[in-house]
Amino acid sequence: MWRDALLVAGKDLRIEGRSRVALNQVLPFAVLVLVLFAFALDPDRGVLERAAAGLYWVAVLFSALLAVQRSQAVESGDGTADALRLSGLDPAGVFLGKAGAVALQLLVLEALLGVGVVVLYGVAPAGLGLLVVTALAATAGLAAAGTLYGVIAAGLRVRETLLPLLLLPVLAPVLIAATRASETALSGVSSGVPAGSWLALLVTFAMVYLGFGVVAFGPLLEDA
Amino acid sequence: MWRDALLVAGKDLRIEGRSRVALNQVLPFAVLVLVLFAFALDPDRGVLERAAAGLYWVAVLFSALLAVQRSQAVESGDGTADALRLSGLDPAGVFLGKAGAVALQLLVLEALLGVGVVVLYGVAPAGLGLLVVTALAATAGLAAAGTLYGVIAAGLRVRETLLPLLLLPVLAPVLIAATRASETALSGVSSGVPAGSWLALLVTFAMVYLGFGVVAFGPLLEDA
Amino acid sequence: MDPAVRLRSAVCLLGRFPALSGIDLDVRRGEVVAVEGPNGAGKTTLLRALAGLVPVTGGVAEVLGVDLRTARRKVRPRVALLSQAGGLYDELTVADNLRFWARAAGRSMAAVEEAMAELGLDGRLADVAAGRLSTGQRRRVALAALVTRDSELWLLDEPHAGLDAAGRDLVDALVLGAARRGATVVLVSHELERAAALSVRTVSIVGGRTVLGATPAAPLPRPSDQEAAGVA
Amino acid sequence: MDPAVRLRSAVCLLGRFPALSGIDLDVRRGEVVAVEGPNGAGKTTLLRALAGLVPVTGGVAEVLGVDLRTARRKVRPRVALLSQAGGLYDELTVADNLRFWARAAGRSMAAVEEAMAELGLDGRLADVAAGRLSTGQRRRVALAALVTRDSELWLLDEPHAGLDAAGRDLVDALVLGAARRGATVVLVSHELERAAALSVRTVSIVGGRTVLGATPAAPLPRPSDQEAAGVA
Amino acid sequence: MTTTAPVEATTDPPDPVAAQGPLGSALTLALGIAALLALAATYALGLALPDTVEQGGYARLIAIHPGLAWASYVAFGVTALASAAWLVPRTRRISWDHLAGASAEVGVVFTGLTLLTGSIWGRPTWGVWWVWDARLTLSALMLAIYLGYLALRRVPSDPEVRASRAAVVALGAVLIIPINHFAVQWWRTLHQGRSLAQLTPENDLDASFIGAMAVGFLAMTLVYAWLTVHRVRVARLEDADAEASLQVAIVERRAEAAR
Ligand code: HEM
Ligand SMILES: Nc1ncnc2c1ncn2[C@@H]1O[C@H](COP(=O)(O)OP(=O)(O)OP(=O)(O)O)[C@@H](O)[C@H]1O
Ligand SMILES: Nc1ncnc2c1ncn2[C@@H]1O[C@H](COP(=O)(O)OP(=O)(O)OP(=O)(O)O)[C@@H](O)[C@H]1O
Ligand SMILES: [Mg+2]
Ligand SMILES: [Mg+2]
Repeated sequence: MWRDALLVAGKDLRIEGRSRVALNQVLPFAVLVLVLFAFALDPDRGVLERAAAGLYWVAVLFSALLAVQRSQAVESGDGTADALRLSGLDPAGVFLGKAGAVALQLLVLEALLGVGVVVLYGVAPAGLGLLVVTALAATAGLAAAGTLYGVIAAGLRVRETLLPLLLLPVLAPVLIAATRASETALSGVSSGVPAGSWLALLVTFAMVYLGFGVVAFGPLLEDA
Repeated sequence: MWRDALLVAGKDLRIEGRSRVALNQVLPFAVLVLVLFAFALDPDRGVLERAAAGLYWVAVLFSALLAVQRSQAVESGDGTADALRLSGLDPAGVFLGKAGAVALQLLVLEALLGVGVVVLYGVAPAGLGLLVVTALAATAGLAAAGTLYGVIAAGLRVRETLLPLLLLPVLAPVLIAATRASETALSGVSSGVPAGSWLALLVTFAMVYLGFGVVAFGPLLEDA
Repeated sequence: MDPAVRLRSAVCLLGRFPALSGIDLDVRRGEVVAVEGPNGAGKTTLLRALAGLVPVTGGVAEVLGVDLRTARRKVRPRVALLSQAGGLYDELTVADNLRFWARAAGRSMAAVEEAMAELGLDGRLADVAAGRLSTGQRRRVALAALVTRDSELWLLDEPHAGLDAAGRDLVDALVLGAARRGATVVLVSHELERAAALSVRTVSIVGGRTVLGATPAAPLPRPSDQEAAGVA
Repeated sequence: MDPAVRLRSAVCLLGRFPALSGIDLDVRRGEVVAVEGPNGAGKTTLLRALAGLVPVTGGVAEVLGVDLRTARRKVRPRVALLSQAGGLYDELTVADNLRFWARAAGRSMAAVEEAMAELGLDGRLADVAAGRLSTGQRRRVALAALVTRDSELWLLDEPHAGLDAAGRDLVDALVLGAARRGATVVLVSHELERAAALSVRTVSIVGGRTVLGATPAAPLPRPSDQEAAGVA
Repeated sequence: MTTTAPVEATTDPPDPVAAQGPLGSALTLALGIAALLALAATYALGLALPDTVEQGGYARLIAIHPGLAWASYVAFGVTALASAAWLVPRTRRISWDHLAGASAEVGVVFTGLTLLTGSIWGRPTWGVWWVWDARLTLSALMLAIYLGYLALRRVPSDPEVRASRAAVVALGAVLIIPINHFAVQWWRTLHQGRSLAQLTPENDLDASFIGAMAVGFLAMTLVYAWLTVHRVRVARLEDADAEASLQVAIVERRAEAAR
C-alpha cells in the first residue's frame, strides 16, 4: 500500500513538476480569491478586519477545489482509468498517493499565502504554533475528502461542474473549524479551549476521511 | 453571423437540455456558495443582512464561471475544435451563440437564486425594476467576457485551473457594480444617481466585451 | 487551372518540432493520391496543413490556388477533412451531430438523411448519443459528416481504420464516387494495397519529407513522370 | 486445468443497452483466438468483460478459473489488455509512462528498456510527452506497456490499427511470441486474413452474440468441434 | 536521391541583437547609467527629506513608493499597447509580443515592491501592515491579475497563438489601472488621495515631497525601461537560438529517412 502510495504521489508530483499548474495557476488564484472576497465584502464597512481568517480559509478552500480538479484532470486521459484498474495498484495506495500529492501542494500554497497573514497581523509565536497545527490538520482533511470526492466525479463528463457541487458542502466544516481556530491564533486570545475543540474537530475530520477513503476508494475506483 | 449565432446557441442549449448540467449542478452549486459564505461570515455578527447583495453576486459570479467552463467543456470533444474551424461558421457568430446560451442559463439561475435570497435573508426587494435591469446588464457582461476568456483557456490541457484565474478578476467589476446597484435597489434608498452610474458601468462593460469578443474571437478561435 | 495542391519543400512546426521538414507534392485537380509512411512520418500533419489548420512556416504551399503561408484560413471552408479524431459532440445524438455540421456548412437536411442511410446510421443508431458509440460507429458518423459536407478537396486520414469489412468497401466506393464527381482526394493509409487500388499514385513520406515511390531512393517526379502516373 | 475463458450465453449491459446479449466462448490455455464482427457487434465490450472491467449480468462467465459474476476484480491483475484507448498520461514522457505502469505491475525497469527498444521507442521518442505523439506512436507505447506487463491472458483490441507495415509485423511477432511462451491470446481485429493467420480459429460476433464460423447460421460448438478447431 | 530544395527561413530573420555583447547596445548602456544616476538622485533627495510629525523618518518612503507604483502602471500600460499592436494585423510583429511579456514581468516585480514598501509604510502610519483598503486591495488584485497573465504565457503552445491569447488578456487586464488610480475617490480609503491632482496653491503639501516623488517616479521609470529592454533582448536571443537549433532539428528530422 505505502509503496503504491509513493509511486502514485511521485507520478502526480512529477506531472506538476512538468506542468507547474499548482505554482503558476493555483497560487495566484488563491491570492485572487482572497482579494475578490475582500471586495465583495465591501472595504468601507470594516467587516474585513474581523473576517480575515475566514477569507484566508475561503481562499484555501477554493484552491483546494482547483488542486483536486487538477489532480483528477490528470487521470482523465483516455484509457488511464481502465489502466489504473488493471494495474494491480492497491486502491488504498492510490488514494493515499493522490491525497498526499494534493496535500503537499496545498501546504506549500498555505505557507506562501500564510506568510502574508502572519506578517500582516503580527501573530504571537504561541498563535503561530496553533496556526501551523490547524493548517496541517485542515490540509489533511481537505486533501482526503477532496481526493475521495474527486474520484466520484472523475470519469463523468461533467467533472468540472459536479465536483464543486459535491465537494464544497463536505469541506464546509473544515472551513468553519479552521477559521475559528486561526481566529483564536490571530487574536492571540489564549481562550485555548475553543480553539482546542475546533482543532479536535479538524483532526477527527481528517482522520475520518482518510480512513473512509482508504476503505471506500477500492469500490469507487474499481467499480466505476 | 446571426444565423450562425442561433445555430450554435441552439446546439449548446440542446446539449444542456440533454445533460441538464446547468439545472442539476450549477444551480445547486450557486445555492451552496450562498450558504457557505453565510457561514464563513459568521451569522452571529449580523454581517449577513448587510452583505446579502454581495453574497448573491458572488454566488452568481461563481456559477457563471462554472457555466462558462461547461460551455467550453462541451467544445473539448476530440476533433470538435478543428471541425468548428473548418465548418465555415462565422467566429463572431460562434461567439454570440455561445455567449447567448450561457447568458440564458445564467438569467434563469439568477431568477431562481434571487427568490432564494429574498427568502433566506428576508430582504424585501424594493426596486424590483432596478434589480431586473441590473441583472440583465450584469449577465450580458458575464456571458460575453466569460465566453471570450473561455476560448482563450480552451484547448489548453490546464483549462480547469487557468480559466478561473483569468476570468475572476475580469468579472470583478461586474461583481462590485452589480452588488452596489442591487444594494440600492434592496435598501430601496432611491439615491438613484449612484445606482444609475453603477448600472452605466455594467452596461458599458457588457458593450465593451461583446464588441471585443465579436472582433477578437476570430483570431482566437482560428489561430489556435 | 491551378493545381489542387502544390508544395515545395514546405516546412511545418509543431511546437519546436519540424513535423514537416520539406514536403514536395503536386496534386492535380481530380487526382486521387495515396500517402503512406511510417508512424510519425508527418502524414496527419500534412493533411492538417493542407486543410489550413496548422501554419506552414517555410517553402511554397498552395492549395486550391490559395497560398497557405499568407491565407490558410481561406482554404478551410473549401476542404473536407476526415481526421483521426471524429469531431463529434458526445452529448448530441448521431442525427443531431450530423444536422449541426450540415447546417454549419450550409448543406441540406436531405443530404444528411442520404448520408446516414448510405452509412447505415439510420434506425437505432440515429438517436444514440455519439459518446456511446463504438469506435467503428464513430468513424461511420464522421464519414457521414464528410459525405454531407462534400467538397472540391477530400483529405482522408486513415479512412479504413476501425471499420468492418463492409465499412471498408463502403469507403472505397465513397472515394471513387468523389473522384468520379471530379473531386481531388488525398488519402493517408497504412493499408498499402487498398490505397494503391484506389489511387493513381502513392506518395511516400518519411521524416517529414517526400520520398516518392516505394523506395526512398526514387527520384523526384518530372512533369512527364506525373503524366505517366496520371494515366497509369 | 480450467480453461482460460468459458462463457455460456453471457450478457453485458452498457447503460440499458445489452452490448453482449448471449456470448458463448471457450478458449483453452495457450490458444490464440481471433474475434471478428461488424462495428458495434460487441467485440470491445467482450474484451472489457473478460478483463473484469464491465460486469457480466447474465449467463456463465469464467476467466482463468475466476467467476466474473462474483469476483471479476480478481482477474484484472492477471490479464493484459490492449485497449483502443492508449491509457497514457499525456503530460508524462513515453519513458516515464512505461516506467510508471511497469512499477505498478511490479515489473523490472530492464523489461521496460527491452520493450522500448523492441518497439523502436528508444532514442528521441523516449523523452517526448505522450500527448504529442502521433496515433501510431501512441499505439506503439501502449504495446510496449503490454509487453512489459506480459501475463497469462492477452486481450488485444485491434492491435494492428494505426500501425505502419513494420508495426503490424511486429504485432504478429509479439502475439506468436506470447503464444509460444504459453500465454492465451484473444485478438479482436477487422483484418481477417492477418487475424486468421495468427489464430487457430476465428470467432464471429454479431449483435452481441457468438455466431461461430463464417455463417451466422452455424451451430454452437459441441466439445468435439472444439477439439477439431483447437488442432486445426 | 533526396529532395535537395533549400529549406527557407521559418520565422522572421534573426535580428541584430543576437550579435550584441552582454551589455547590449550603447543605447541600453546609456539607459542603464541614466537609471542608476536617477536612483542615486532619488536616494539623496529621499534622505534630504525632513521627518514629519506623524510619520517620522518613514515619510521618506514617499521618494520610492509612489514611483514604484506609477512605474508598474507604466509597465502594464506598455504591455497593453504592445498587445494591441500585435492584434492589429498591419503592425503584427512577434517582437511586440516579446515586449508585452517582458514589460509585464518587470511590472509584476514593481507591483510586488509597491506592496512591500506600502506595507512597510503602513505599519507606522496606520499601525498595521495591511488593511483591506480599496487602494491596497486593488493593488493586490493587480498583482494577481498579472500573475495570471504570466501564467497564461507560460502554458506551452504555438508562439503566435499564445501571443494572440495573451494580448486579449492584457487588454482586459489593463483596466485595473484606472480603477486603482481613482479608487481613492470612489471608495473611502485610508490611503493617500491623488495628491498631485489635489495640488493647488493653497494645498500645503510640501514642495520637497512633491519633488522627491517626481524624481523617484523618473528613476523608477528609467529602471523599468532598462530592465525591460534587456528582458526583450533575452527573448530575442532565445528566438535566434531557437532559430538556429531549428535548422539542426530539420536536418535531423530529414535524416530519419536515411534509417
Ligand atoms: C500595502 C500598502 C500600499 C499599497 C499597495 C499602495 C499602493 C499605491 C499605489 C498603487 C499608488 C499609486 C496610486 C495612483 O496614483 O494611482 C500609491 C501611491 C501613493 N501611496 Fe501608496 N500604497 C500603500 C501604502 C501606502 C502608505 C502606508 C502610504 C503613506 C501613508 C502611501 C502613500 C502613497 C502616496 C503619498 C502615494 C502617491 C499619492 C498619489 O497618488 O498622488 N501608500 N500607493
Ligand atoms: N512538440 C513536439 N515535440 C516533439 N515531437 C513532436 C511534437 N509534436 C509532434 N511531434 C512529432 O511530430 C510527428 C507528428 O506526426 P504525425 O502525427 O503527422 O504522424 P503520422 O504520419 O500521422 O503518424 P501516424 O501514422 O502514427 O498517424 C510525430 O513524430 C510526433 O512525435
Ligand atoms: N448507452 C448505450 N445506449 C445504446 N447503445 C449503446 C450504449 N452503450 C453502448 N451501446 C452500443 O453498444 C455497442 C458497443 O459495442 P462495442 O464497442 O463492443 O463494439 P465493437 O464490436 O468494439 O465495435 P467496433 O468494431 O466499432 O469497435 C455499440 O453498438 C454501441 O452503439
Ligand atoms: Mg496520423
Ligand atoms: Mg471496438
